[in-house]
Amino acid sequence: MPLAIALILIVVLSVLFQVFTPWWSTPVASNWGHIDDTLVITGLITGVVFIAVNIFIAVAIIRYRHREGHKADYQPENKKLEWTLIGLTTLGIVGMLAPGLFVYSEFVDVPEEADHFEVVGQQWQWSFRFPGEDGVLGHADNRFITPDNPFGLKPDDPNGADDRLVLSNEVHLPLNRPVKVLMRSKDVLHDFYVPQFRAKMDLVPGTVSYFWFTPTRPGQFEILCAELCGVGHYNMRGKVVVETERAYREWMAGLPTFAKLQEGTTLTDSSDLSFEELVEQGRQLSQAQGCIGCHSLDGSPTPGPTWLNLYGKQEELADGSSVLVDDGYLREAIVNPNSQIVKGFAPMMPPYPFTDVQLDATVAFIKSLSDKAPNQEGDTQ
Amino acid sequence: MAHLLSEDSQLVKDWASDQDAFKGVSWGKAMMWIFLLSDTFIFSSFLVGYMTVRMSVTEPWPNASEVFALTIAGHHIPLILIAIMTFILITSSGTMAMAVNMGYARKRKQAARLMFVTALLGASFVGMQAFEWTKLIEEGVRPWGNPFGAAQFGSTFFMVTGFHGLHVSAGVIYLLIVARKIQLGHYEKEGNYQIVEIAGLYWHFVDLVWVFIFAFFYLW
Amino acid sequence: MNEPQSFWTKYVWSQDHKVIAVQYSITAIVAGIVALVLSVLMRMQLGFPDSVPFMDSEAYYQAMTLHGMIMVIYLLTALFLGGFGNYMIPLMVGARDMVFPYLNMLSYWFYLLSVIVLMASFFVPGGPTGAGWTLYPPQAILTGTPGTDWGIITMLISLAIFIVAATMGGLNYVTTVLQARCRGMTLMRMPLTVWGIFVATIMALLAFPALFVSAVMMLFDKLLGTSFFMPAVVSMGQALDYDGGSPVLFQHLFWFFGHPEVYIVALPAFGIVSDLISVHARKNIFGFRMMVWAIVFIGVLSFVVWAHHMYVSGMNPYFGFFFAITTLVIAVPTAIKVYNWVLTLWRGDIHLTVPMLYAIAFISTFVIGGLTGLFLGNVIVDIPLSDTYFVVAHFHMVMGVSPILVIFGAIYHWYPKITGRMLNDTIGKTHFWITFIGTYAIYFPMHYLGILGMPRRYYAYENYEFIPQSAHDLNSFISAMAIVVAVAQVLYIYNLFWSYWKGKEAGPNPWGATSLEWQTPQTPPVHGNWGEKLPEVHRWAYDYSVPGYDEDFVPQTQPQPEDRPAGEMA
Amino acid sequence: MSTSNALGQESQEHNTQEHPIGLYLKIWVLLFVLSTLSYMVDYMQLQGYLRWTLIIIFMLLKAGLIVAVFMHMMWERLALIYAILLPPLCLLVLIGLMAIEADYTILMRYDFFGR
Ligand code: HEA
Ligand code: HEA
Ligand code: HEC
Ligand code: CUA
Ligand SMILES: [Cu+2]
Repeated sequence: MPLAIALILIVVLSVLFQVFTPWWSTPVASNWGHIDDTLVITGLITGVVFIAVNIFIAVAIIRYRHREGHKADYQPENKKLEWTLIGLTTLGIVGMLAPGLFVYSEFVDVPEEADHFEVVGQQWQWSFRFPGEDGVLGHADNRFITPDNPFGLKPDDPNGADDRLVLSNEVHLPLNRPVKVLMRSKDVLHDFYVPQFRAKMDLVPGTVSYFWFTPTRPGQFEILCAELCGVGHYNMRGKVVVETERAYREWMAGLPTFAKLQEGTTLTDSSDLSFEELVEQGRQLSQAQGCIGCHSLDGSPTPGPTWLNLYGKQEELADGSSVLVDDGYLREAIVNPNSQIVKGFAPMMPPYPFTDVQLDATVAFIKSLSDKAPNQEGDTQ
Repeated sequence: MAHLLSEDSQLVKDWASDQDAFKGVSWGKAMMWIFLLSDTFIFSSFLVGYMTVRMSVTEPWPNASEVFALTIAGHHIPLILIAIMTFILITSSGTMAMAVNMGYARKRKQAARLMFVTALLGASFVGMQAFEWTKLIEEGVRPWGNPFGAAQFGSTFFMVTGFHGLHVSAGVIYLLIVARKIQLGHYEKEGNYQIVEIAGLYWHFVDLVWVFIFAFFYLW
Repeated sequence: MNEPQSFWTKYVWSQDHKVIAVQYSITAIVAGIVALVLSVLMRMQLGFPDSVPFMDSEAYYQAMTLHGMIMVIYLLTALFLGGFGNYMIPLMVGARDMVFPYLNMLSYWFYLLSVIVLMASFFVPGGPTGAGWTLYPPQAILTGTPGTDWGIITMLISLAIFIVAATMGGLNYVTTVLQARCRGMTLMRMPLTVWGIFVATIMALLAFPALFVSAVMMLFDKLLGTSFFMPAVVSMGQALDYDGGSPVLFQHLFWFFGHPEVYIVALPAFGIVSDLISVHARKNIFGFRMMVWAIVFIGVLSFVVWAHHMYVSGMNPYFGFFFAITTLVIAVPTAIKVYNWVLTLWRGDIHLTVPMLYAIAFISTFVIGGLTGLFLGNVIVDIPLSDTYFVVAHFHMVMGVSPILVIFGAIYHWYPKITGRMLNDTIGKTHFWITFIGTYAIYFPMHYLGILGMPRRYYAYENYEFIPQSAHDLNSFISAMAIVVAVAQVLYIYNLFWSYWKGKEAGPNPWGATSLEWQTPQTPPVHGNWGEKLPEVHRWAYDYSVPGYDEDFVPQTQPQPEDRPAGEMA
Repeated sequence: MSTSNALGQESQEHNTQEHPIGLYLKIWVLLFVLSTLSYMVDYMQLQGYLRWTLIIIFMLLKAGLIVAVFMHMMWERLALIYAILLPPLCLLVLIGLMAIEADYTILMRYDFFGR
């Protein structure tokens, strides 16, 4: 008897929960509102079954619980009843599946006019690539990746020269334009997931996956990684900014092309530069290399320690010791980050095989963010 | 087809009967069949892995016919070693079938002798495989790469033939043990030589797998 | 038959299926408790971040991986097949033992070895693997994931050993069911418990090979540098020597095993629960034939639905159509089972004994878990939900709660046969209520976190704008409930011990059940089970409340009266 | 394994698989011929669909002979034959789908990584 009450309570409470829940899908920001509709249809059909089965059990318990002298019926089977139920179930299934498959066929069928861009994943950051004026992405493969060519573009492919590269985890998209997302990974599986867009897909090294959507709401949306990719998985963040066509064009114009990036990577010898110039180089470099995806410049919490006031501070390490943050420490932390782990952080920073010049610039940039840094007379060594 | 499922077809009767579903099949033999079914899935999974990997690599696949060619007495003969190995294994299947027959005919001595021959042929198969491995390794084929093309050629080769080779080696030992026991008359009391047939099932299965490996790995 | 004498031959190196069953069960439960503790540690971190000092993200992923793996393979599979399969099959089909007792014993020792190797991975350098129980490459063997040096190797080796053990046991179970039944025991007179375990074992024999092969191939990738699953990658700025392999191939092989695997742990539960319901409702199971065919169809179909775990894996997207259809088709035979369970209750004489409580709770939790499976099977609905807490809620309801409830009920039901004593009802009921209500409280709200978009396998959810504070609070609530439920399991364990010495004497057939295991000459049954003469079966296992009999049950061994044709059911 | 009998494998009438030696010899010869033929496919350097068809035909014939005669399948009762031959059918689904999948992968690779 308490069990019957419990079952009825479960039904009542679940229905109430469903009606009043504050935890529901984030408002949709793409054309995939249909996905929400299929979810609701499925929810309705299964909800009815859930309620029916539980109530049926509760009633059975109440009516047929054991009483003295009561005996159960003997009824091995009832073919007609069973086939009726099978028929009803099949109906229910078709009711869910048919709209589902219909929407899915839209999902896999990319419209002709869709633009495309590429998402590249690596432990634990995002980067992006847009086709240049020619509208074609150059061939790219992990085999071609070098420090100067972080996307692994095929060097002799003419289509690649004008490709625009985004070496940070923030990407912009124009409003109301269908776009095909091509996905590729440098190391392990990742999954490009923006809850508001509904769609998601794994990034698989060694092949390219895709999906398409149309952003329908301007704003900033968080990119999450939805496939376990190691210790930093939960912190593999990014940002999509959906904006007007014009703002998007402007943003795009500011992106370096592959050809330009290749020319520009050779920094001039640091001894010829003023400290300010060096800091500027470092700023660009850390934007381009994606450092600021994990290190904030203003003290806000991010996967890695903030760079604000980092220089000159006494850093506590995971092994309990502490160390003064100076030039040497910073250089070591960049080239070989896992040799000393900062307390409270996961060993998730990839090593960056920077040249001396690049290190000088980055360290200068970090220094410029600290008020504890020695006066800025440009002594980098 | 319809008569197969009718009430009194042998199939339905067997499945609907009490005590045993496979009439007249001993426990050991039933179990061996089920084991072989499971083993089929193992080898099939290996071969599916091989197929997928081979179809999806961009490097060219080495030409097996050339890689496994031998130069004998000045003649360059493609795949010759594999052909010989195939013939040996088939021969051993033949002798094994004879042994089973002798077992049922209660010809104890002959059965044991034929099983020894089978085991010997099996051992020589393994020996030739060892030779083939050595040759390839000398030519620079490694699990992680080879001079002829796609690295997966070496990986699948060592994996698939290695696994088959293990099966053959296990079979040789199994045959030797059973043959020895027969020679010593262990099964005389019960007068039941099904054990030979069971060993035979396993041995023929190993041959069967080779048929597929021969076709898909060497000839394809 | 000469009885084995010494303690060692009787309880340790025993070839008696009943002793092996108990060995299997105890080992599995101990492993399960380890996994339970790991789940509590995980929940602590999720609900109350940073409350467990050593729980950094590495430790979290290691705990999560081992939790999932132990629960699915080393607890459920081993307990249902090795534990219940071993105990029940020979008794229920009227055999003296498994057909090859020595092999059966080896099976247990290999299983124990696999558990030891698994537990050893906690202590190897680098700790156990943290790649998720699905062990997807490349991350499973590349730096950046915990346990990529020794952890993954011990894990793969342990799995391989487990597969050997499961194969040795499985061959025995299948052969015993097919070839060693007693006189009169046709397949259609076997209790559904045997049917469930039988079909699950066949599936195990056919599905584990795919796991074995993928484990071998991954070991080669790791140890020999082959590239089966490894394309060219640049890991942590380092270009590796791998080239040309396909990570998606691993996923296909894994799920070709993995999906049947989830039914391997579900079908025995289906079978057992059918018997519990029938016995305690004093009524024949409704639509027995349909139940048997449903089990068989589910078994067959589960080999062609595997890629529903891969809708967002980057596989050929057109596969979605095929797999969505096959997946939802499985709901039909499963629905039949649910209907027949509830229709068995209808017009029954429902004794709300403790096993019955667990059994009914199973139906409720299984239905909600199965229905959420339909969301995930319907490919387009899966796309937003995949890899979120919705999936976690789905599989815990359907696998983490419902079969576990069946295990509790089944142990309660058969404990008197195994030990000769009843379990304590008060403790049993207390445990039941906490577990049943508690697990609902844990997993029902969890679905909504998934719909909200919270991804699974996240160590922490700091500073995500789309996650409101209320969701964090809900997470804390879930954790609190999880801890309560986990602690309540002590009651059950305590009951197992206490009743072994102090429980009420049970007698041979305390529940008034018809199937053969209750008709043994001794309780607990001795070696050889049946004394001088094997039993002879005259009817199906569900003759409850048959009109014209005084008792409300007729044992399978009781001959049919002259005037009645040989039973309603074959 | 001998304990199995002690535990009572009660009344098992064994069907004996005794068949004329001549049949075995014929199959044996046939297997040799088929193997030679498939070897010739390679030796003659046949290519394309002809090669693949011939390989498959000879392979299936050989496999069939081994299973049917050497493994005595053709004399077993239908219950056993079906129990063993039906389950591998689901492997065909795996093989077919994996072939499609591999094809898809290589296309993607050519498209995006270049040749
Ligand atoms: C015991 C284990 C078990 C069982 C029985 C099931 C049963 C089902 N599962 Fe589940 N599943 C898992 C264990 C299980 N699952 C696990 C462990 C995972 C996660 C693995 C991981 O990634 O770690 C998973 C994940 C999983 C996914 C992948 C999700 C993702 O990762 O994106 C999918 C997708 O299709 C799925 C579907 C289903 C379906 C359709 C069923 C069906 O069989 C359910 C059928 C039952 C019913 C439908 C209820 C009864 C029916 C009725 C009462 C009548 C209904 C009537 C109408 C609808 C009209 N499951
Ligand atoms: C049978 C399977 C099973 C069971 C019982 C459980 C039980 C529990 N699980 Fe687990 N879980 C999995 C299988 C299971 N889980 C799997 C496969 C994963 C995926 C791993 C991965 O992603 O790789 C997972 C992942 C997983 C996650 C997600 C982690 C993440 O994605 O980051 C969480 C989080 O809350 C969780 C929590 C719990 C809790 C709180 C319990 C319980 O504590 C719930 C309450 C307790 C009970 C219902 C009693 C259980 C009793 C026993 C275990 C044995 C004792 C037996 C006897 C006494 C006879 N589990
Ligand atoms: C994926 C995230 C990630 C990226 C990208 C990343 N880092 Fe880090 N970084 C971390 C984490 C986490 C730590 C703290 C753990 C440690 O010490 O390794 C860290 C630590 C550091 C430290 C030491 C900070 C301290 O508090 O002592 C420096 C310096 C640093 N990173 C520089 C860089 C530079 C320069 C780049 C880019 C070229 C970069 N990081 C890119 C995650 C990242
Ligand atoms: Cu990238 Cu998870
Ligand atoms: Cu599944």
